[in-house]
Amino acid sequence: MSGHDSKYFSTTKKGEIPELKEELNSQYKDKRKDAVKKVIAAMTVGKDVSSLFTDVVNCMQTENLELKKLVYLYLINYAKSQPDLAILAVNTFVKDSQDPNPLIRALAVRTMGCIRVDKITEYLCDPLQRCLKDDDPYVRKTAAICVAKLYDINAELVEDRGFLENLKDLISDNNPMVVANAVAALAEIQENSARPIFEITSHTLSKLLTALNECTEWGQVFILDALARYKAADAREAENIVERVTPRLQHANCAVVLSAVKMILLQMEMITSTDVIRNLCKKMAPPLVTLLSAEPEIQYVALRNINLIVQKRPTILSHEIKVFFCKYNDPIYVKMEKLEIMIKLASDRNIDQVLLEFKEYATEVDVDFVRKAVRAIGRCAIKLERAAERCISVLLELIKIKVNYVVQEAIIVIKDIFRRYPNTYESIIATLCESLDTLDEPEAKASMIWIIGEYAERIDNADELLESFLETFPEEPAMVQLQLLTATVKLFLKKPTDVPQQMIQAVLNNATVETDNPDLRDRAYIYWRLLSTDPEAAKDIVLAEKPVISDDSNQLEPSLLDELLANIATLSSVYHKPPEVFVTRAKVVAARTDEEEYLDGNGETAYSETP
Amino acid sequence: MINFVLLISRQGKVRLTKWYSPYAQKERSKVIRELSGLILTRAPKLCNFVEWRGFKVVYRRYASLYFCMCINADDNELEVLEIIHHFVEILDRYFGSVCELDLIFNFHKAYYILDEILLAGELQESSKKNVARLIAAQDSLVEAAKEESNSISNIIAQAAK
Amino acid sequence: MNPFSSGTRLRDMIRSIRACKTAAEERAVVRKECAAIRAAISENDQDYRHRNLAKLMFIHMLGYPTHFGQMECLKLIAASGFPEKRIGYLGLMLLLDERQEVLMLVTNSLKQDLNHSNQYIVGLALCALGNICSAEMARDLAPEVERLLNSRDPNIKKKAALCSIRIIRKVPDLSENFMYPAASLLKEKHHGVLISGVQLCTELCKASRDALEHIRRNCTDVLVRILKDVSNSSYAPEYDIAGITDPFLHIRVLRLLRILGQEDADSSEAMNDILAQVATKTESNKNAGNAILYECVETIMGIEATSGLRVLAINILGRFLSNRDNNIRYVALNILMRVISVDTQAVQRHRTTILECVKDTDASIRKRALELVFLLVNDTNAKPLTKQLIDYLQVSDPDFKEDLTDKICLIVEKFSQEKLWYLDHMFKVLSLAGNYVKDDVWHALIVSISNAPDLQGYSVRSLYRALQASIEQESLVRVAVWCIGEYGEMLVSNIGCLDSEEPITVTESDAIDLVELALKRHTTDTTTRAMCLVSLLKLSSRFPPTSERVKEIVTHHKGNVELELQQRSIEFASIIQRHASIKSTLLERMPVLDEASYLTKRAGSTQTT
Amino acid sequence: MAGAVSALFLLDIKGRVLVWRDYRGDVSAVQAERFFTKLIEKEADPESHSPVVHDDGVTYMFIQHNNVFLLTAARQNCNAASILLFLHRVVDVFKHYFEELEEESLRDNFVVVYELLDEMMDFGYPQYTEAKILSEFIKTDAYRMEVTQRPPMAVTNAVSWRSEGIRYKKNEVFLDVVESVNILVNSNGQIIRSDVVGALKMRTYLSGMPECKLGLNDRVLLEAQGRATKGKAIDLDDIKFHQCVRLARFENDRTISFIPPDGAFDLMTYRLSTQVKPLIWVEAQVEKHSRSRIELMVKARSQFKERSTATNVEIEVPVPADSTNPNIRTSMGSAAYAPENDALVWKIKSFPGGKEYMCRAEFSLPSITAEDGAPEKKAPIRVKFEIPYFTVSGIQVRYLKIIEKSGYQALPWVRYITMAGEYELRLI
Repeated sequence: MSGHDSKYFSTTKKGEIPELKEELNSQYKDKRKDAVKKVIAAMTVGKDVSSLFTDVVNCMQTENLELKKLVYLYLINYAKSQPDLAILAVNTFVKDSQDPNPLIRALAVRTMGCIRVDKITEYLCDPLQRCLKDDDPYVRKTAAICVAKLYDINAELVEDRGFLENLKDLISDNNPMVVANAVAALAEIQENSARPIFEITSHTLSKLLTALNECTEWGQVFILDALARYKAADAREAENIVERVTPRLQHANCAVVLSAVKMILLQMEMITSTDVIRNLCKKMAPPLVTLLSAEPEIQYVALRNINLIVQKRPTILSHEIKVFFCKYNDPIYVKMEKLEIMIKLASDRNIDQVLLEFKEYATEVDVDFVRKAVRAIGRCAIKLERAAERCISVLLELIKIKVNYVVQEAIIVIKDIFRRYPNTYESIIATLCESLDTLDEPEAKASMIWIIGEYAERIDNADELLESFLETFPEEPAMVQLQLLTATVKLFLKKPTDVPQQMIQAVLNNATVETDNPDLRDRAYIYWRLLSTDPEAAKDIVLAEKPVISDDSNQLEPSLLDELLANIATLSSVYHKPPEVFVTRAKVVAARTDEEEYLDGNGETAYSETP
Repeated sequence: MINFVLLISRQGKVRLTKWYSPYAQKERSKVIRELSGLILTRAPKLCNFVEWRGFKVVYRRYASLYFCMCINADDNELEVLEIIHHFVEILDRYFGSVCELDLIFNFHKAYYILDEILLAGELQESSKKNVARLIAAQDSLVEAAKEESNSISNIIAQAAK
Repeated sequence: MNPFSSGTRLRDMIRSIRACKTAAEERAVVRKECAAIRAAISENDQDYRHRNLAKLMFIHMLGYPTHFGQMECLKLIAASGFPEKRIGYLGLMLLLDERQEVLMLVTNSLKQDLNHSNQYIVGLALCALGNICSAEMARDLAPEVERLLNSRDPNIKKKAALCSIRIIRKVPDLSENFMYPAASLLKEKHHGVLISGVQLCTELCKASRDALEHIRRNCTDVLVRILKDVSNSSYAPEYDIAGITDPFLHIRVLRLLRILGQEDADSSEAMNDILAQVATKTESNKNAGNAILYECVETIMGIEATSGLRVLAINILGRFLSNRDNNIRYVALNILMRVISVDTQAVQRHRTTILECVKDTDASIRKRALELVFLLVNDTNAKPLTKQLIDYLQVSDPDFKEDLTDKICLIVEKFSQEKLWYLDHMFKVLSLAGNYVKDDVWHALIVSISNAPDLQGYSVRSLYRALQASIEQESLVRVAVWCIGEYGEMLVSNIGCLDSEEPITVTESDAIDLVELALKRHTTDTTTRAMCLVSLLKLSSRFPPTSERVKEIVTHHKGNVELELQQRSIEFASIIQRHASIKSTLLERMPVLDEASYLTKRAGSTQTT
Repeated sequence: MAGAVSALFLLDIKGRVLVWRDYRGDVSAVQAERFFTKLIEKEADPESHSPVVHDDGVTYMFIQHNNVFLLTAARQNCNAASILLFLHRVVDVFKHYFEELEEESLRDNFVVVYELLDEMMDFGYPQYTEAKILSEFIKTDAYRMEVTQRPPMAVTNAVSWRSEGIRYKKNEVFLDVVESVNILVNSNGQIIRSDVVGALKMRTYLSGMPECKLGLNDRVLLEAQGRATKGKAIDLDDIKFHQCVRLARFENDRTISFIPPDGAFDLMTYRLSTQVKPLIWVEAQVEKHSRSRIELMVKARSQFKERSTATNVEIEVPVPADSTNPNIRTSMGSAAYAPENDALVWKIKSFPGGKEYMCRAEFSLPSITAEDGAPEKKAPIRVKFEIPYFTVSGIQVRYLKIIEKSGYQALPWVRYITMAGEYELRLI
């Protein structure tokens, strides 16, 4: 099919590989270097240049650091597909790991660890052993990480060769960067081992807290994250730790701040003094607020975490709700999270202002955001008894604008408000009924049907209203069918007159012999039997007093919340899911397949700008 | 029937769109997004057809340009490949070794050509020569008009002196 | 003086748009340009109208609003010169479509241009009309177009013919007016006119029974001759594609012949010879030839062809299917779909190949093949095919799982002669891909289990085991939970143990545990949870000692925000607590939905949808 | 708790891989590319996606800069805050190297890009992102030398941001105190939030390893030292320091002591959430006459002392996207239609305190409305300005001591300026 297409729109290069091969074997140093660059360039755009393996490896023995790096890069990419040839490189690696230049020593050990070929791994041990004790901290910090790499390839080997001990020794290294990397490596190895390997004693704790003051910002994050596993012996130790971590709240790096917050929150569990706790909460609030001035992506992570933090310690940001008001340019994902937190922080004191905000949001253009804003108003009503009335009047105002999805969203939350405050706001039912025929979303329909059934005795034409839904019973989604079933039963029990009598017959028929949904049938048969065995019992059962629903619908379970708080700043805290739910260790071959798809990844640059 | 013609670059840029069935503006961008997602990610040796919303989209890649035509389920996919190539050959002759930039800067010409090949979503002309002739004739009408207006404005300019 | 009227050249605008690195940058450039154009429009700037419209077209192509420029197209069309009209019509076709009311305003101009003395202007008008006219315009301008079908200029003729197609599509009532002129187009020599005429006839045949009869009666022979001429024609450089003269004409004539020959022995007879000739003589080493063969096979299979001709077609299909070109394989699968109703045997022969295609790396081929496999299944091959498909289900792309599951379920339902086989396979599918199974499928499974008293024990035990292993598959959870509730006692006592079955030790509280686990999982959805509650209620009746525990679990949901869960929780707690005397009556085994009548009903409803 | 990313990708605007560095071999480029192109195609606007997405066992985190996406793929529970911030730092490093990070600069410099990715991250753990120090041993082609480089001491030092042996003839420090005022006013004219974010921006040209000490009129410090604080001292809500500042020392006795990096950096930032009176107040009345014409009347008032003057004031009032024929009059400054922002932009070069100015504008609108008449986004009025020699907080640099063992004298220069940050007033 493709044969004759190539002449259109293109200028293809043919025979590139043999040309490169020739250049790689050139006698001139510069030419060889350029050739390696070209190879890497080709690799970068996804061309398969693995056939040049031997030629590239031949360029490895060089004094030129840049060239060496490129060859190493090539090796990382293709060693896996050419394991036998990769052996050719081992000698140079070993030699480089003893080079007088620490940059080259580090480079060699760093790269070797990236080549996941079993045969090479063996040769890695001796150089690694040496590098872990190198004079230069740059080499040691690289070697520390290399132990984790090796563990990932061959855990047994690492344990047999005593690398774990070496790594633990590095925790006492005099260089903070080495310490930080050793901690990261140990923490990762621990994660993948059932056996205790990296136990933090009070001794290591104090060493690490000291290193914290001196290592790079990223190293501080490793250390703080590792220390989050440490359980203080008592309140005093906890207070001590907190004292040494608190200065990190002033760090310009948001990740350091968040990890410090995590440490403090965890230690607070041990602390008994309410004064100390209050004081710590006061200290953490400003840094948390400042996170909202960071880049939007980081704000997002911060907001997901703040969501957890305020569930655990509601007072911490109780006065700061305004910082969560949405700005015009906030990305939608930030706005959505802010809304969640606004609901959590809403209180009798600030509700008026919050409602004004929600109302503003409810007239925006983004449909999802608008829906969420409407729902937020309802959730505030449920949360704050004294403000419920004001919330409802805002909802009614919004309903009057008659934007379909706003109305439906409002009805969904209003049914919850009814269940939260029975016998209080039912006067608005009439207004809701006006929108009856515009409802097309199952959840809104189900909510409205529930309202009619629940308040059948107060709605004069409840039977007519329900009847209007009955015609389409067989086509409705199960959610609506189930509500229709229950509502009709309620109507019948409340007004056992002719019309409801006929309706209940029709519904029961529809929900038993006319459907194959086993759940709907179960429900219907139980009602049917109930009504025919003991109508009085039926009243008692179906119309039983409802407990008032609470507003904890959006709170996480305490045990889960604690687990997530121990994971602050990590993905787990962003997803609000424990790590085991999403962490997978699937091992896939990473080599980029040589699909032709990538061949001219350059697209337009394939032809010249001047036609 | 061809419902629409799309020309998308490898980069996902739209180079030409022609709709023979009505699609609202918003729908159009959605269609383009959906199809570029489907088509640009397809590996090279797969077949040139994708099924989409009950239709079939026949596409053919020329260097970094994808020519796509959306047809009904019972149309002849192989023939549509020929129609695409027919179009490309005519473009190539008209521009003389056509490249993507020709289509960008002279997009209107590409449309004129397409309008001599397809009409109402059906094939209009199987002779490349005839298409070329018709386009050339119309181009020269435009040229003639231009010259005329130039000469008139010259005369006016002369007179004004 | 407007600050923006110093407009840039089209070329410069395109350059500056192309130079933008991000969407935001591009938006800014376009907005500025649009403002300048709006300014020029409001100043009624004639000199640059032409250029501004061209710019708007480019901007429109990038997806920005250009509504404010629509009237400019009309103004240009109304101008007298060809250049203005040419760009004006192009703009009209790009910026507007049949849904805009503004379009109606152009009707008059169109009418004038259709009567213009310049053939190219007539051509422009026909092109615009044919591409975007609404029903109303079609009605208004149909007489003009009809008249142009008799034009002396072939280029006008062909455009008028295609324009007529649009008119008929919009207003099928007008078909009769075009019947006679369309038929006479087939007498032309000009290929453009011929192709257009053939297409118009095809459209007419689809739109009107009368037209079909008329064309069948009067044109079959003409068409056969056209096909004969073109396929026998010697090398004609103007129309040559890969050694074939005008494959487009070939194909379009073949298609019209198919319509004419359908259910009509006489006309089929008339085209037999030429079809045989095309089928045997067309070169198949190039796409163009294959396109013709493809069309030809379809025609042969669509008409009342002789058996010899059919064999010819089936052979071509076989060659197609074994072709290495994916395009050819794809179309082969495509025709097989249509052929299967005519000649199942011919398709069955290729079953293995087709099954391989289901596993192809190409999603398009996979999808086609799967549909075909589904049509191929019969009582004899159902079992091996199902096994293969289920095996493949485990390794298939996530994107494909939904289709695949759907089809496997349909096959398993449709071809289960033994119930046990059906149940085992459904359980397997639920365990592997329960999240992709549609509601009616698991509903049907429960109907089936409830209709098989001797297999209920086996089912509930199998499902219990399956649920322990794959609690994340939603529909598996539902079916299992329902069966555990309904047949709980069979689970704990190994009632009705099959010979082939391994007995299982499950205590009453084990059963409750598992349902509770499903109820409490974070990811379980409301429907499943609601079903868990009913299941627990039933179990409290089947296993009286567990009553207290069930009450506690159920009561826990009394304040639930989900309506259904709250209502159930309140009702069920009350039943257990205060109405224990009637509990067992309420929860007796559920009446069985009669399987036979249910299946007929279901078959009926799936057919209508 | 530990976690690292598996790979880092630099992608073009359509989500296709330009350069990538595989750190762990467990996420392929094909997989990431397939997922990401789908993701950005789903929505017309890639900015609406949350920056952390999970797919098939892999978490993708990304940011966008110009026409480049920076994306990481991870299979572990890694530190999201750290990784996302790291991506921003990678942008800074690339910008330091190539002036601008964009598709073209990556293509042109892929060798250096690989080298940097290798140095900045190891096995998916962020390592080192000090651009200035990196450029001492990873050089672009133009500056490459044949001599083999060694890692600068700084890379592993406690002072990882400064190299030794820096020499200047004239030792100078420039310190700019820049305060941004953020304000949000709702459509009722109520100020619903306001705060001030300050930054001490430093440019140091100092030799050797200077020890610096900065004194501010910070109430906590002054009180601790038992000094009179009448009127002058200020409360800062939250202070963040550059990593060069000794945090423990600050925690102990509020002393800001540090060895500065060479060149420009932000020494500290702080926040003040006390309610501030909007320095420039803007009111706009918008009247829509049918679908053909729109009239705006905008009033701007400066609410600071007369002796100060705001400069480069820019007031942006949103107008419909298809406005035409602007007819604008102002009592001061100049105003123009800025179609690129769908706004009327009113600029006043110099706006003294206690003044009020007016701007009236009229636009016509086309008779044909856009097809998918989606409601237009309700943009707020936005204001930009600068007020030199003035800070809202009243912050003062009391001293900046510089001590270096060679004993040179260094000159500190301090400037104060206030400017508008996110300054939004919602329209009715």
